[in-house]
Order: sequence, then C-alpha cells, then structure tokens
Amino acid sequence: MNDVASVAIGALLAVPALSACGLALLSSYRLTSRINVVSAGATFACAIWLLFDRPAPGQYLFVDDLNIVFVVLSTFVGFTTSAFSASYIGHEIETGKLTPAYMRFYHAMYQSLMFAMNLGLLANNIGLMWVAIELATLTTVLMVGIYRTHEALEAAWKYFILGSVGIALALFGTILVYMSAEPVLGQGYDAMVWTSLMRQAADFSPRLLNVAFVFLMLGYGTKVGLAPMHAWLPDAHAEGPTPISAVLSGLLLNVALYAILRFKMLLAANAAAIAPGPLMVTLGLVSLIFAGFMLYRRDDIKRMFAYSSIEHMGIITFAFGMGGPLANFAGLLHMTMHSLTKSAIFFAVGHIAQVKGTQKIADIRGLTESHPMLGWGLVVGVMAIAGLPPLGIFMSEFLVVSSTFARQPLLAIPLVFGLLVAFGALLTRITGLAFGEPAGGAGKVEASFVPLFAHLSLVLAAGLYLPSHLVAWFQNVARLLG
Amino acid sequence: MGNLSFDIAHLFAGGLVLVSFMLLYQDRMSGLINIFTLHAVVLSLSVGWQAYTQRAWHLFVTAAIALIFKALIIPLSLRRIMVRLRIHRTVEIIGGVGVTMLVGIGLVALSMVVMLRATAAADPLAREDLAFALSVVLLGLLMMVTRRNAVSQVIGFMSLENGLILAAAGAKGMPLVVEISVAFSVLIAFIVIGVFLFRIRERFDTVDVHQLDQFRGEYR
Amino acid sequence: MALIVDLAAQGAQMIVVLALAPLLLGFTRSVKARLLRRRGPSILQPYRDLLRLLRKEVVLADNASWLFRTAPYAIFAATWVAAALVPTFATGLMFSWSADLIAITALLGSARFFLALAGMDVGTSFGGIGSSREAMFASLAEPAMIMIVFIVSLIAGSTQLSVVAAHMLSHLELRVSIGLALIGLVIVAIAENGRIPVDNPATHLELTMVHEAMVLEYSGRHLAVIELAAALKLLMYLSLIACIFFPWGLAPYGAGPRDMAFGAVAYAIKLAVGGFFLALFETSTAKMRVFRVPEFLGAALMLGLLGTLLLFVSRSL
Amino acid sequence: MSIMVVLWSVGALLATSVLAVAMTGRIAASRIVYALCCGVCLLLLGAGVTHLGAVAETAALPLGLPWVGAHFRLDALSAFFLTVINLTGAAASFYAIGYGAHEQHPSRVLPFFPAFLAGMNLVIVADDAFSFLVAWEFMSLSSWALVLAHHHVAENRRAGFVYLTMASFGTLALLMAFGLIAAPSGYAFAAIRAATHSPWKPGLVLALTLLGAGSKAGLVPLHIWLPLAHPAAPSHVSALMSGVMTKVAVYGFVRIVFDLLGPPAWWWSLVVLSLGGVTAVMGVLYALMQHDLKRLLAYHSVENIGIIFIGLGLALAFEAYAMPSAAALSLTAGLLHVFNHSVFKSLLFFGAGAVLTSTGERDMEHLGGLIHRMPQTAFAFLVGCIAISALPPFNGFVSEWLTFQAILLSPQLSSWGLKFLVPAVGGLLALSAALAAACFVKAFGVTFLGRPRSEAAERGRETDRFSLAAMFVFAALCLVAGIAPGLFIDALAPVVKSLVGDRMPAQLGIEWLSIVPIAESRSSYNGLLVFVFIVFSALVAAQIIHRFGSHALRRGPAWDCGYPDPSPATQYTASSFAQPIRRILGGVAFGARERVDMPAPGDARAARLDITIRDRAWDVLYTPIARGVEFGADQLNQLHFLTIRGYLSLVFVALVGLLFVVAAWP
Repeated sequence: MNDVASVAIGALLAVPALSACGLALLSSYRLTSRINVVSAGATFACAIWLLFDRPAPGQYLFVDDLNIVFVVLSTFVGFTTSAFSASYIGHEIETGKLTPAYMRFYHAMYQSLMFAMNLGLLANNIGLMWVAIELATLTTVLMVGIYRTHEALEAAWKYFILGSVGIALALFGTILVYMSAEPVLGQGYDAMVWTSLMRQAADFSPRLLNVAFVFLMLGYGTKVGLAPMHAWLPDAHAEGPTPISAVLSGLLLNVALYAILRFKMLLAANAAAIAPGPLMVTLGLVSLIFAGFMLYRRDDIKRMFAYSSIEHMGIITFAFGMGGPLANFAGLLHMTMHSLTKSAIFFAVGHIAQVKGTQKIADIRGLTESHPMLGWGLVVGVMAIAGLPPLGIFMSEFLVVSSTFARQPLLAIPLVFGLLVAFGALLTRITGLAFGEPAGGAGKVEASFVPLFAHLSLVLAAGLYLPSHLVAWFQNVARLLG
Repeated sequence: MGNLSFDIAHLFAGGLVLVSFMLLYQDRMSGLINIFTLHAVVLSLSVGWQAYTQRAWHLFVTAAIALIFKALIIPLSLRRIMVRLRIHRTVEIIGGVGVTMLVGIGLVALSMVVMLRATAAADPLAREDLAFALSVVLLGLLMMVTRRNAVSQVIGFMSLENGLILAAAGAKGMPLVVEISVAFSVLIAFIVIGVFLFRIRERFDTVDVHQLDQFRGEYR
Repeated sequence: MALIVDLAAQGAQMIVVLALAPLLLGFTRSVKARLLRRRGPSILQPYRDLLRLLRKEVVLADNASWLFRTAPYAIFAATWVAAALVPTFATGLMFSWSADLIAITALLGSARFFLALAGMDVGTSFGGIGSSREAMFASLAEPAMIMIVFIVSLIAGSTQLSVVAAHMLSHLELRVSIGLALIGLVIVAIAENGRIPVDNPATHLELTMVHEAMVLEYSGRHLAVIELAAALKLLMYLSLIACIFFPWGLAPYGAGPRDMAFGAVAYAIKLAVGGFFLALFETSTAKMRVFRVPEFLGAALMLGLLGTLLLFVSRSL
Repeated sequence: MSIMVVLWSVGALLATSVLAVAMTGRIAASRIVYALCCGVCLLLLGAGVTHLGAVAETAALPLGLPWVGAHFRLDALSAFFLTVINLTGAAASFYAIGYGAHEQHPSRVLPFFPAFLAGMNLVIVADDAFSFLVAWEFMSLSSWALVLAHHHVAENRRAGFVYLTMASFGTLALLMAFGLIAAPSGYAFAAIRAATHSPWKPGLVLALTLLGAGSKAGLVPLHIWLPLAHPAAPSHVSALMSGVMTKVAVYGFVRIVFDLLGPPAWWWSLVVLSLGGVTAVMGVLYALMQHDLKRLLAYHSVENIGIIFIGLGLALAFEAYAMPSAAALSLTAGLLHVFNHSVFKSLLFFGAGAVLTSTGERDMEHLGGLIHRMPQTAFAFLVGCIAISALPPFNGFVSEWLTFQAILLSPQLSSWGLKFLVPAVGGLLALSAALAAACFVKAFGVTFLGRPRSEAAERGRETDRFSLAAMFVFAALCLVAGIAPGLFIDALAPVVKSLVGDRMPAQLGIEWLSIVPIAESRSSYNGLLVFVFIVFSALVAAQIIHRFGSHALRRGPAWDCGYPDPSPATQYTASSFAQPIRRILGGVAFGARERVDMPAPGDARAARLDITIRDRAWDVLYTPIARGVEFGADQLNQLHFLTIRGYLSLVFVALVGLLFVVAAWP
C-alpha cells in the first residue's frame, strides 16, 4: 500500500508543478481556468488519499499527523479558491483589467504557489522547507503585482523587500538549528531532517536553539503576518487579485505558521532551551490588539480583512504559545476555521468589489438589499470571523479564552480586550456595508456562490458539531505539539 | 595547522565585518558599489578558506559564485542602472554617520555576546564565524534601515545575504543544498529586483523608494 | 353565626367611615372658621353639598372618554376600601387580613393613579398641571409612606394594622423612631390630602391648584363621588395616625358590643382632636410654593429613612 | 420526556426559520410562520408548566464541544423560565399574526423571529458552558438581525451596533466566568457544580457574571443598549426582547450564582443589592424623561430588572446568613416579578405596537386622544399600566409587596453593611414604584387621553383581532396573577427549593386565596378580596347614585377654568408632565438642563425652551471608552503610513530587542 501512498505524495507535488508548466503554455483563459480547477481538485484528492494512507518518512518528504492537517486544509482551500478564481478572473478579462497573456502567467503562478506550499508542508528537511516557502513568497509577489498599477507594484515591492528580509532571517535561524544539531547528529544531511531532529532534540545545544528560535520566529513570523513584521500583508491583500488574497490569508500564512510550529516543537522538546511559549504569546497578543485597532481606520474593504487576518494569526499564535492540549486544539481549530472563513469572506468581497466597482468601504452600502446573497454571505462571514456562535470560530475562541483564563487570568484580559476592540470595528464596518440605503453599483452578480457557501456551511457545521474522527485527529496533533 | 588556519579565517570574517562598516560609512553611490564589490571578494575568500580547511570542496563553488556573481556582475549592473537612472548624488544617511557607526558597534558587540555565549560548546572557528556572520547580517539590516535610496537598500540587503553565506559556510558539513538554495535565492532576488527596477523605471523617473512610499493605497 | 357578626362589624365599619367622612370635613372647616373668627358654615354643610351635587346634571366635556366617567367610581372604591381596612373602633375585623399597611398605601396609589389620569382626559392645560404636580408629590410621598411603614412594622414585627395596634397597646414605649414616624406620617397626610401648606382645598386660583385642577372638569354626581372620596381619604389618614400612634380604646379582636361602643366613642374623640389640630395647623401656616413641596416631603422621606436606619441598627444591639 | 419535547420544539423553530427563508416573498409567509411559532411556543409552554415540579430530566447530544457534548437539562428553574419565555413567545407570535401584516420587509423579520425564540429556549435548557454560550449569543445574534429589520434608519443601525457590541462584551465576560469555574475538562454544569473552588474565584465569577448577565439584562450602567435596541425592533420583537430576553439574562445570573457557584459570601448581596437599587431608580427616572413610547417602555424594563435584582440580592444575603426561609421569600419575590414583568411589559409593547401601526407614531408628543379611536387597545394598555405601576389588585403589586416583606426581614442579618444598605434599597424600591406610577400616568395620559396632537393621531384606528386577543389574554393574566398570587407562588416553590433549600409556606391551603409569606400575624395580602371589595364598592356606589341621584348628562365644551383653548397644543405634553420631577431630580440624575430663549418685548420671534437630558452612563463610561479606542486607533493608524524603511526599522528593533533578551537570558 505504501507504494500508492508514495505515488500520492509525489502527485501532490507533481500535479501542480506539471500544471504550472502546462498552463504557462496555454492561452485560452476558459480552458486554463478549468484546467486550474481540475488540477487543484486532483491535488486535493491526493491529499485526501494521504489522509488515509501514509508513506514512510523519506529523506526529503514525509507525512505525519501535524502536516497532513495543513496539507488537507490548504489543498481544499486551494481547490475552492480555484473555482472562485475561474468566475472572478472571467470578469477581470471582460472588464479588461487583465489581458490573456497575463492570464497564462497568473494560472502558472497559481499552480506554482500550490506546488511550493505543498512542498513546504511535506518537506522533511528544514532547508527544503525554507526553499519552498521562499518560492511561495516569490510567486505571490509576482501575482500581487499582476495588475501593474502604481499601488499594485508598490504593494508587491513592499512585500518583496519585507519578505526577503524575513526569509533571510529565517535562513539564519535554519543555519543555527543545523549548527546546534550537528554535534549530535553529525555533519551532513541528517542534521536537517525533521524526523531525526525531533528524535534527538533534547541533546541539542539549548542556547543556540534559543538564538535560532528568535530568528525563525521573526523570519517566519513575517510570513505569518505577525506585528510588527506585518506591514506587507495589508497591501498585498488589497492590491492583488482577490483569489490571491484568499490564498494568502487562507493558506500562505498557515504554511509559515506551520514552520514556526515545527520549530516550537523542537524547542519544546529541549528542556534546557528557552520556552518558546512566552515569545509566541507576546507576539500573538501584540498582533491581536494592534490589528484590532487598525481595523477602525480602514477604508478599503480588502485591506480591512487583511488586518483581520493579522488579528486572527495573533490569536492562533497566542493559542499555540499557551500550549497544552486544550489551547493547541483550539489553535488548530481556529486556524482551520479562519482559513475557511477568511477565504469565504474574500470570495464574497471579490464579487462585491466587482459589482460595486470599488473597494472603498464608504462607497458600498446596503448590500443585503441590493445583493442579498452576497450581502448575507458577507454578514455571516463577518459574524463568523468576529467569533460569534454558532459558527466555528466561536468554538476555538471559547476554548482559547476559557483555557487561558483558567491558567493565566492576567493574560486573558488583554486577549479579551483585543477581541472586543476588533469586534467593535468589524461590527461598525459590516453595519455600514450590509445595511442602510444601498449605494454603489447595482448590477447583477455573475458569480458562483458555491465556494462561498460551501465554506460557510462547513464553518457553521463545525461550530455545532465536530466529527469524532476529526477531534481525535486534532487532539492527537495537539498532544504532539506539546 | 590549527592556529594559522584559525587566524586566517578570523581575518577574513573580521574583514567582512570591517567592510560592512565601510558600507555603513559610505555615502556616495559609486563608492558604495565599490565597497560592495570588496565585500563580495572578502566573502568569497572567506568561503574559499572555509572550503579549504573543512575539506568541503563544494564550498569552492559557493566562493566562486560569490566572486563572479556578486563581485563582478552585480556591481556592473548596478553601475549601469546608476548611469541609466542618473543617480549620482550622495545618499542621505538617516541619523548621521556617527550615530549609525555607534549603533553598528553596539550591534557587533551584541552579536558577539549572543553568539559566543550560545556556541560555547562548538569549535572556535565556527564560533568566530557565526558571531561575525551575525554582525554582518545585523549591519546589513541597519544599512537597509538607514538608507533612503533603493539601490543602497538593495546593497544593504545583499550584504545581509553575504552574512548568511558566511554563516552557512561556517556551519560544518552543511549539505550542499543550502548553498545552492542561497545562491538560487540571491539570483532570483536579483532578477526580481531587476524586474522591479525596470518596471519602476518604466513608470517613474526614480527608484527612490521614498517617493514610492508616498502612496499607501489609502490616503491619510 | 360568627361569620355574620364579623360581616356585620366589617359592614358597620364601612358605613361608619362613609358616614363620618363629610362630618370630619365639616368639623374641620368650622373649627377653622372659628379660629379665623368667622362663623362659618354648618358642620353638616358637606352633606348638603354632596346631596346637591348628586342631584345636579353632569356637564361632560365633549371629548371626555369612558375613563373620565368611570374614574370617579374607581377612585371612590379604592379609597373606601382603604379606609375600611384601617381599624377605627375595633381591630381584627374580618377583612383586615386581606390587606396590610403596604397594600393600603398602594390602594391609595391606585386611587391617585385614576385621579391623575382623569385630570388628563379632557386635554386641558389645567388638568395636566394638576396631574403632573400630583405625580411629583406622590413620587415623594409614597416612598416616605413606605419608610414609615417600615418603621412601624419593624417595631411591631408586622405590617398588619391590627397587629400593629395591638402591639402598640401592649408595648407602650417611647422610641425616637416612633416620633420620627409620627412626624413623617403627618407630613405625608397633609400632602396626600392636599391641605395647607401643600395645597389649598378651598382655592381655584389657577397656578396654585393641584387637586382641584385635576377635578376641574368634573361636575354633578361625578364630582360628588370624588369629593366624598377626598373626605374619606382625610378620615382614613386620621384613623391611621390614631390607630398606629394612639391605639387606646380600640376594641380587640372578638370583643363584645360594649368594647365596640367604647371603641367608637374613643374613635370619635380621636377624630375630633385630629380635626382640631389639622385646622389649627392650617390656620397657622401659609401655603408654600409648589417647588418647595418636594423639600417638605423630602423631609418626611429622610425622617422615615433615618427612623428605619435607627431601628435596623438598634435591633442588633 | 419533556426535555425531548423541548429539543424537538427548538428544532421545529429552527426549521420554521428555514421555512421562512424559503417562503421569502410569499404573502402568506407571515401568517404561516407566526402561526407555527405560536403553536410550538404553546407546546413548549405546556412542557414548562407540566415540568415545574417534576424531577430534572437530562439529555445529551453529540454536538458542541467534542469531548463534552451538548448537555441539556430541564429542572424546576428551567421549567419556570421556559414557561415565562413561551407564554410571551406564544402571545407575541399570535399578536404578530395580525401585526406582521403591517411589516414592510417581512423577509427581514420572519427568518429571525423563530430563531430568536429557539435561541432563548436553548439558553434555558443548556446544561454545559459551551451550549449555554452558543445559545446565548445565538439569541443575541438573531435579535440583532431583528433590531436591524428597519435598517434604513440610521438610528437603528447605531442601535444594532451598540447592542451587539454590548452583547458580545457580555458573552466574553460570561465566557471568562465559565473559564474560571470550569473544572479542567468539565464544562458541563454538573461538573462545575461538583468542583470546589479556591476562595478568591467565586467572587470574581460573580463580578464577571454581573457584567455578562447584567449587560444583557440591562443593569445600570450596562443598560445603554436597551433603550436603543428595544424601540428599533418591530413591536412584537420588542415585547420579546424586553419582556423575555432580559429574563433570560436573569436566568443566566440565577443559574450561575445560585446554582453553580456554591454558597455565597455575604458581600455578594451588597453588590447585587446596590446595583439593583440604583438600576431601579435610574431606570424609571430615565423612563420618565422619554417621550418615545417604546423607549419609555424599554427604560422601564431597566427599572424592573433592578427590582428583580433587589429580590435576588436579598436572597443572596439571607442565604449567606443561613436563613433559608427568608431567602426563599426573596427569591420567590424576584422570580415572581420575572413572570409578572414579562406579562405586563409584553402587553404594553403590544399596545405600543398597535399604536405604532395605527398612527405611525412612536413619539407621544404627536399622539393623544387614542382612547376614542382605539378603545380596546386603550383598555388593555391601561391594565398593563396599572399592573406595572405596582398597584393593587394587579400582579405587579404582589411581587413588589413580597419584596418589601423580604426587606422587612433584613434586620435579622448580622452584617452592618447590609443593615445600612437594605433600608436604603427599600427606600429606592419605594421611590421607583412611585415614580413608575407617575411615569405610566404620563404614558397613558399623553398617548391615549386628551386630544389628538397630530393628524396621524386623529386618523388612528382600532387594531386587528389577533393583536387585541393577545393583549386581552395578557391583561386577564395580569389580573389573575394579581388576585390569585398563591397559585403562582406555590408553582414557584420547587424552583426556589432547588436553589436555596427552602420554600415559602404553601399558599393554596389558605382560605380566601390569601398569601401569607411568613405568618399571618406578620403580614398577609389577599388580592381576590381587595379586587372583589373594590368592584363591590364601586358597583354599590354607582348603583346607589344612579338610583337616588340625577341621571342627567349634557355634553359641552371643556370648562378649563373659563379659558378653553381649542388648540390641542395647549395640552400638557409628555415633557411638560415630567417637568416637576425633572426639576427636582433631573439635575443630579442626568444633568438635565433647560435653556430658555425668551425674546425681548416687541420682538415677534417665538420663544424657545430647549431641554437637554443626558444618560450619564454615556458620559461617564462609554464616551471615554469610545474616545480611548478612537485615540488608540488614530495613534496606531500612523503605523499604516510608514515607509518601507520604517517597517524594516520595526523588524530591526524587534530583532535587536529579542537578541538582547536572549543575550541576557541566564
């Protein structure tokens, strides 16, 4: 059976890589967008396969309880986003914002991004993981700049510079981890392989690990979008095509977070090393509160939801920083729910921006009246992202807050404060967007609502009921995370 | 062998830090490019020496890449960009040279403390190497922070990368994949930057990032 | 048999209060006139007034509603019931268990509620003035009354008037709180009955009216009922003061006709004394400005609160 | 299996929501949905009533928190609140069968109304922290959507914002409370009950519960959302929000503090009582100053919540000093008021809704004289007014009377703080009762009596049969609960017994339907006799007068001291009615200010009188908070406009700072 699994893991990488090459050559956007969907779907199918049947860890790639969560999640969101992208991009072509030539580029880049993310998640080697994440950054940079407007270029430039610095810091951290492992595992390849690193982590030099973690936290933290390294995130979300915003928020941030989690586990396994929790908790809280306040002054709808992603990444980082089975479970759940919800919101926002012809919040009003499906979809999405039940994020917030309050009541206060601040901002905005006298374009939406409502119903279902398999799986991962 | 090889490695790595300081000090565009060339040369010497002492022949490739790519091609293209964009003026250093240098010295001290404490168990060569590498990284970052001009920021970034390569070279037995990936990333980084400069050139008269910053997508 | 006696006693009390109320009013008026060196009308004049009003036709404002026509009866009924529940000549009457002091206060509140509504029904400016001022007075008088109830019931351990009277009889003691309660209750009684210095029942001077302003639109039998209710209310307050603070002579529960007769005589004397002091007080003060009244009533409230606090504290010593 | 009935009914309500979405645009939708809601509510009501004295039933579903599951439990307390909720729920649904026809955008009301009902019912039966909070917030969320039903009005949007923000705040406070008392994996209430807590915890939990449940119930100063949101919603929803949802908050408080938290400390009651007293008085004072009928009613809910909390606070005090029978009396008083308030407040909101649909006006200054045009509504509303003013023989009086009786027991408490506080609270309670009467004289007098102040008021028509039926049923209930309170007190006995371990003496055995809280020699009240007495004497008086007096009646112009003015503008208005009380209490309570602009003699300008009234809670609490957030947002917002260099500097500083930490690490 392992052979089939090995094929699946290979296909997980090969399908996007091959499609990327293929799509770069084809020109018809109708065809390419369909191929894009099909190949993303095939990738997702491979991920599902891996869920049930895992290959033995190899030198370069491996599958374990932790990364399979991320793989399934990101291939799923990648798949739905590609479906959304098909209808979104069609509109962009019709309005002439993008030309077919750019379309080839766009789809190729989309698949390269999928490839890079899958590689990053499956890599059994800290160097390989680094390379993959760097590749993912580069592809997204290119996609953010695709509209070639002043703002888009600037956003891409900012993303590129800050991302490069971040990735450089991460590389330094990676080298330091190697250095700390090298005396134990010996020179060479072994000292960079996750499976061997984790086995021997207790014997590594703790001080070196400390320094390494600082660099990794800041480096990959830049990718996660944690404040104060967040600056690239809002602009990149706002200026790129909306499917990319969805992928950025729903996937790329998670991949970077995955890297941090891996290294956190490494540190946690070394008793003498500095506890990684407090640093993550601090950065998480800073991001949460900072983003909460930033939400108030946003007048661009996509930028606002980008800040909301920062906020949620803050919460997730906080939860993982708190550690323990409950908080880790909450963190995982929150991450899953956030990916689904945030991408759903971006699906809605993409269509909204298209029908209204603007991204300015002040120019969009009364959506539930002019476009009920989009409007209520957005309302439900925002309620979900604001952590209201019965939607899924409430469950994770419930666990985060209550477990924090039981263990560290003082930490719960800034946490709750941040949540409330962010809630106030989101509520003000959604009231203005969804209600009141309609304003802005009133044209019909030519959109498929399937991805949007699929995500939202998943989020709703998860808020009410989690299948016991999923729970057992997440609990297992939570225990793994320590 | 021991002492001499150590001294030479020390010399090169220390030299790299020194050159980083020179970069920090330099406020003229052409001077900056020249010094960056020097930086790359010292790096390649350092990496080469590491390759020799570690008997890690693949490191020579890295050294060669550093030498050819960073010491030759990049300075040349930067000069071309300078000419084409008519950037000859001096670069403003935020906070003045004196303060920047002081901060730089502080950073070097910090990296010494951090690294020497952290690597107490490792062999002295690696320790020195890492400490210097960290200094170079921090100084490169400092340079990016204190310069307003895009080209000098790029140079700052590249000196930072040099620090990384120094560290990677110092890490004994680090698999080849890392060097290649570093070179690869530098390559891509440069290409993309080039594309960007080109695009920006296409639309604006300057690559002065400061003017790009005027617009944040939102108005105050 | 006992039931019939009880019923009879209760009925007797109801008729007694109804019969005595105009008399008390007439008595007070005539004493007042005498004090002012006037001869004044006969002591029976209120009866004549009532009869005259009853015989007259009712002139109803065009837009008066059903509420306007039913309110007099509601007011009258509530007041009558309240008055009937206060022990006059005997305690432990049949229905005295059905409402305690708090309920009696609230019953008067119901009467006032309807009166104030009736004042607003026709939609004239004077009616509104009356209702609004009455509401203000009441909003201070009622809490004051409740505080007095607190004092009394804390001393007697009950809010039942019969029990209170019995307790006062058997545990005669001087307490500061009782004094405070007495003063407070007198103030409340003056305000509630619209007597000088709070209101002048004899005036129709526009801006000083309170009670009269509310009933300005009433005429004929409606007015008669309201006037009777007002007289009943005065009687009730005097009975209340008498019953709580001067319970001497009250026939106990299950007493024979002799005790009852004695109680009745004592009650008449108490009423006369009360009426006399009321007249004396009214002739010796001047009416105060409307916005001084809250201070006057506030004093009662404070006295009540003070008395309650003293009791709460002294209980624990 | 009552609990299963409840759960299935909740499911049915949710299904009705879905049905409402599916039927969007159909004309019949409104009637069908409301009729379904009414039926389900009646079913739930039956379940609640029959379960009042029965043994607790539990059920668990594999929903919610995975390793806890969703637990549901129907015990006496739940059954009582189930009754309260669904009584009003059924009436409101029935009322809405008629009222809903006036709705302009039924698609914005119909889907959320059943969901709202479902949410409230779920809160009551939830038996673990997670389900409780989910249901709690679901209830807020669905009612938020209902508040936004008329979203074109900017004021309503603001109301929705304030409402949901406060609701969310409350939920987070409760969440923290549960976080504190939950056993490590025990979010189920049974586990929480069984757990023992370190000494400092319960106090903190009480504070958090007061914040959480108090913000939903409308305790001052957490009440600010209430007068905004309740008027904004359609009237049958207002009736539910005001009459029932605030009670769900009371339920939350009782459940956590009396049931889950274990024995109370003496100082808890201090907090609860002072909050209750202040809330009662401030609520009614604010209400007096309003001239929007629905807002007036909303502020009145604040007052009544205060009265309920006074009862609960007394119960806590007696419980802390081991006086279970007194605690039972206080708790009964509080819970009975819960029931009573839900009845008359819903009735009043129904009436306000009828006025609103008939005239299109909520502002009392534009109403008047409706008693002629809507006599039946006026009658029902009048009953509600009397009941809420705590006047005998209606039900409002009974619960306040019981509260007074409880206060009179408090000298036996041995804490000095309570000795001083309780009488003062008693004074506040009396004050609020008196002011409530004043307020409802104003509400009824200005709205229904006098002459119409606008054309809209002149055109008013009697409302539809469904609405009237709902109102009359509740008016009758006000009377029944007023004259036979023993019935209700006895029904509450198992509830009270389960919470404080004792109950009030059984009332039904007492002759003449009297109620006797402790002993007959202490106090007793008989609503039936008082009622019969009043009716009897009124009839006697009327009979005698009509027999012996004159029958003649003549209609004529009003007398008005000889100066009748035909303009209805000369009538007393709502503001002028409140003027005396505003003068004497307004300055302190809400910084009321009057500015008179009197033109000089000869100047033909109209004179102007401007009155400003401020809700101090805004000034003291919310405006500074809002400013703080704005300030923070403005300050941090500058970080959005940094140059890339600036951002790099942030990263740089963070890096160097962390390296310092690592360098300094031992």
